[in-house]
Amino acid sequence: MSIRNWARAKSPWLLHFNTGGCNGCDIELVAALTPTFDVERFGIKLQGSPRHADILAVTGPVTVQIKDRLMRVYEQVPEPKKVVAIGACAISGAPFKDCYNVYGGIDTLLHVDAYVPGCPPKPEAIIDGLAKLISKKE
Amino acid sequence: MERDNEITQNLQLIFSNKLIEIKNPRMRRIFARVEMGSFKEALPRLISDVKLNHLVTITGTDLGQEIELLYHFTRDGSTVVTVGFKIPKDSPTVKTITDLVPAAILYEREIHEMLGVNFEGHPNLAPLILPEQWPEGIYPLRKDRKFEELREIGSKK
Amino acid sequence: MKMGYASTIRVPFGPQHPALKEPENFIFEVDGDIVVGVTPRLGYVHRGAEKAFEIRTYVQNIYLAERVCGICSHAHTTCYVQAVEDILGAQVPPRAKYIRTIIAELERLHSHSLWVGIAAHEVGFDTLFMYTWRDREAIMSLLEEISGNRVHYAMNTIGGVRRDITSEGASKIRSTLDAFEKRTKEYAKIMQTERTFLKRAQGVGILKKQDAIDLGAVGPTLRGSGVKNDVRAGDPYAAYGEIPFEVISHEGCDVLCRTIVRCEEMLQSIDMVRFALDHIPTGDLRVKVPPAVSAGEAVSRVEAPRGELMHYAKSNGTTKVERYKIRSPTLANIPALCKTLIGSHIADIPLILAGIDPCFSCMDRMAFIDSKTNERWIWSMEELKRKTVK
Amino acid sequence: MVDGGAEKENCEMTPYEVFQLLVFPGLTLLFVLAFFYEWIDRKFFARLQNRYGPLYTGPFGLFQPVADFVKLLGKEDIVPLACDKLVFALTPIFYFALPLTALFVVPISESTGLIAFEGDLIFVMFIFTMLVVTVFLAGWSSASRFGIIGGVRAALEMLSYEIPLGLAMVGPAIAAGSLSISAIANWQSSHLVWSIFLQPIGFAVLIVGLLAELEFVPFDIPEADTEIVAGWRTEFSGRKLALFKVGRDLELVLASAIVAALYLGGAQALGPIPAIVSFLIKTVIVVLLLTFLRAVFARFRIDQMTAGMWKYLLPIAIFQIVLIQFGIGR
Repeated sequence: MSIRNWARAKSPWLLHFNTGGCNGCDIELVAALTPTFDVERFGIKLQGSPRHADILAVTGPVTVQIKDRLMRVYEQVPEPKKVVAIGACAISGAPFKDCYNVYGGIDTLLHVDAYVPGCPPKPEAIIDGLAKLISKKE
Repeated sequence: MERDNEITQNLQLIFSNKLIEIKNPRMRRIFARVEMGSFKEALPRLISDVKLNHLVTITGTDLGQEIELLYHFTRDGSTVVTVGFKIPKDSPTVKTITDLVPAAILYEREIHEMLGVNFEGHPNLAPLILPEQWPEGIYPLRKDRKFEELREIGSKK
Repeated sequence: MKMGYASTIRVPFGPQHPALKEPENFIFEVDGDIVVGVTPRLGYVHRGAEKAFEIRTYVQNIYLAERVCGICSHAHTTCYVQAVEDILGAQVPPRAKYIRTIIAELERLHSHSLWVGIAAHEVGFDTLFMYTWRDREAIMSLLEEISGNRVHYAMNTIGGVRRDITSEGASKIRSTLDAFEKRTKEYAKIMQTERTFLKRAQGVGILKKQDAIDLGAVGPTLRGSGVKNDVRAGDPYAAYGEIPFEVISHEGCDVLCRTIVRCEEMLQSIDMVRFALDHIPTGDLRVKVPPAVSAGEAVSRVEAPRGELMHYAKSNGTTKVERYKIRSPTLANIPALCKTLIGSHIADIPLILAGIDPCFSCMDRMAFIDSKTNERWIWSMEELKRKTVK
Repeated sequence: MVDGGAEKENCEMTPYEVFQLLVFPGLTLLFVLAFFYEWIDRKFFARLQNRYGPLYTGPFGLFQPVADFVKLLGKEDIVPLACDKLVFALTPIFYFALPLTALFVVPISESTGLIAFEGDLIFVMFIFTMLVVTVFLAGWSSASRFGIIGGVRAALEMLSYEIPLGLAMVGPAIAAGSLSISAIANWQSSHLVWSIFLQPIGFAVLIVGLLAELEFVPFDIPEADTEIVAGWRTEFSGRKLALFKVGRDLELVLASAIVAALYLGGAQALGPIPAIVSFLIKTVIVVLLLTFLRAVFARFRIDQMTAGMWKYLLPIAIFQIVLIQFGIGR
């Protein structure tokens, strides 16, 4: 159904979840909403509730404490959903990889659709990652 | 510099024979080590006479057989006075100072969780920052466990 | 735990919540619209950094110290390298001190303007959020030009600084700051005159002077309650001894006052950077330092944008640190935060939370159980999970 | 009046009426208007914030609301375990249907609405109240903390702005001496004066009341996203959320149509300009005004809002009615 895929590509709503990161990636993600980068041009809106979201943007190495909440929020996002791992911590745990309280990397817990490398990735990199994710064929 | 000397004399006066050593490595930094029991009695005078009104934090270090507690105070935001004492590792109990310094309620809880020191009289020593499923009795900042072992315990959950 | 239909309902706030950039879970005991009890359950950002410090060499630790917090990363690295230089007794060249101070003040600018945007967003004033963050991009691109990265600048190393500020770099800084100063003055005026924002910020989250001192608050939260206490003045480090500035404080004790303190600090930082650029001495950038650090201990303090940041280092002569303790400003503000939250409306929670400009990722060492209600309860794992955002 | 030739007992609908009902001033036009006004609202709001707003979905991002709607239709529709299933399913449908029914009463393409009877102004006021009741039920039935708090706040908010809103709508009716919106519109066109000039205070009170009705920023307390996640909408997803979204847009169309009909002379042909075009121009101006107010203010707290409405808005509305009694607004 091309109209449905067109609609999904044109209005990807984002839910941001920080699993213990240093919030460098979070301020870059929020910076992407502001006039200099303005992701609303692509229809991307930051949503408050997991129920309204299509893409789960996760930043930070998964600390042991937040693992259950992450899984819980992941289950609350309705299908069809995608997961973006933003930042080196989300991809592999970066400097905190071998700490005792960190799972290191989102893909140990969830199926990740797109990785945005960088510590922190610049807003342009995050937008580029999202654009590639949206145009990726199922 | 003269303020540091004045504080040093004050400390020597308050702790007198209980003072193990005192050093002033650079400007506005004073480190004093005292015997175990003497700190709590001297605290009211420390706050009133030496005017150490702001407790920056409490640092706990595992020295093998003993645990060293360092209380970092500042005197109106400039000189940092650190008073420390050692407690035996097998029975690490200390009296709390939250009755005199309410700000210490947080720092004592971290030391309790990370090093296993329990503070008598502390209003609420519930678990804090370690994940809920962290097993009792394992204190990450103690040196008796190798780093990889800790990693195992953490990620097993 | 008493589970009967209590007159109050417990509202979980986090760990995933649009108002919080970071995962923190505050469970509020709410009676009608008034908060009667607050139970912060932190630990979501506890990555065990202090243990990680002990297994890395001193140079690797710079990389780790920087990633403790994204917004005040330069403050953490400055504090770390100063602690190690203290133990070593290394003499940092004056030019490096000036560059450290300039970068620290630029970071304070971008951190405070970020905060002004977030505070406006908390009360639904999105236009001001968009404008402040648009102008903040100028500072971010400035920092990117000097250090190569927008957030983690990696400017510091043990014994000095890794990059220089060239003359055209300095002129670019001056021109950007001139434009930024005009915008900041206007936003400061808006924040103090716009009626709807005033209604939400004035008289909200009162922290009296004596409470602030007793509970050990630091930074703009403390200075907003009338206490003149700033590490840059009391215990000057880097080049702060030579740069004239006076501590800003206001008697208002509410969120609006903290906003004014932060806006004025921004204007003051701009003047400090200009002064530092005019008086920057020439000379080399760093001094050679041995990898192994002799046995010793040091306490180093820095005025991070959120308040007094303290690092304690204890070395044992090897190339690895014996014990490293970080006490971040947000941790000191949490007891004061809980005191101001009691008795506030639900709708005020995000603004009061934002009032102390929490940076949980630096702080995450501590939880604080405060319940003024008579009975005391301890959350078991299941109850906590059920109570979080369903 | 429904012009259907001679009075018919069995009053079955002529094809023209069916066309009128379903296509022209009826459903499809209202749907198109709903999406169009949401587009204007988002673009103007973005422009005020020095941003572009939706740009790449169709020309100038015109189809962005359509894309959002269609995407939401295609999403999984999660029904929480603890929620009240029936009410949870019905409230989106009510929230979508109510503004539609009210819009048949308002004159859009000709000087009279599709259905016009004496007292349809009261009918529209009733619809506004029912909307808030639906919102409350939606929040209550979703059984999540944030839903309940959002629903309770919406109900509390209604108590404060309902009376000034009602008074502001009754003002022009008293001046025109009739309770039918179409009659009020015709009165304005026949007297060649718009009520906005006669009763400017009433117009201001109506705008503020509608801001509260539409939950725009100064009063968007029920779904304040930074405090209670997404307020009463938190638990809705998929088709239900799509219906809520379109319902909200239709409410915007209804609000602007009411303002146009009561204060700006309704859909009357101004010389060469046909009725429908004059209606569009007036409603677009009202939507721009509402968006401007939305961009300029911060959000009130619930107690400040109720206090402000009772202490300031209500006396002003009553003062306006008193003015009309003394013949100033005639």
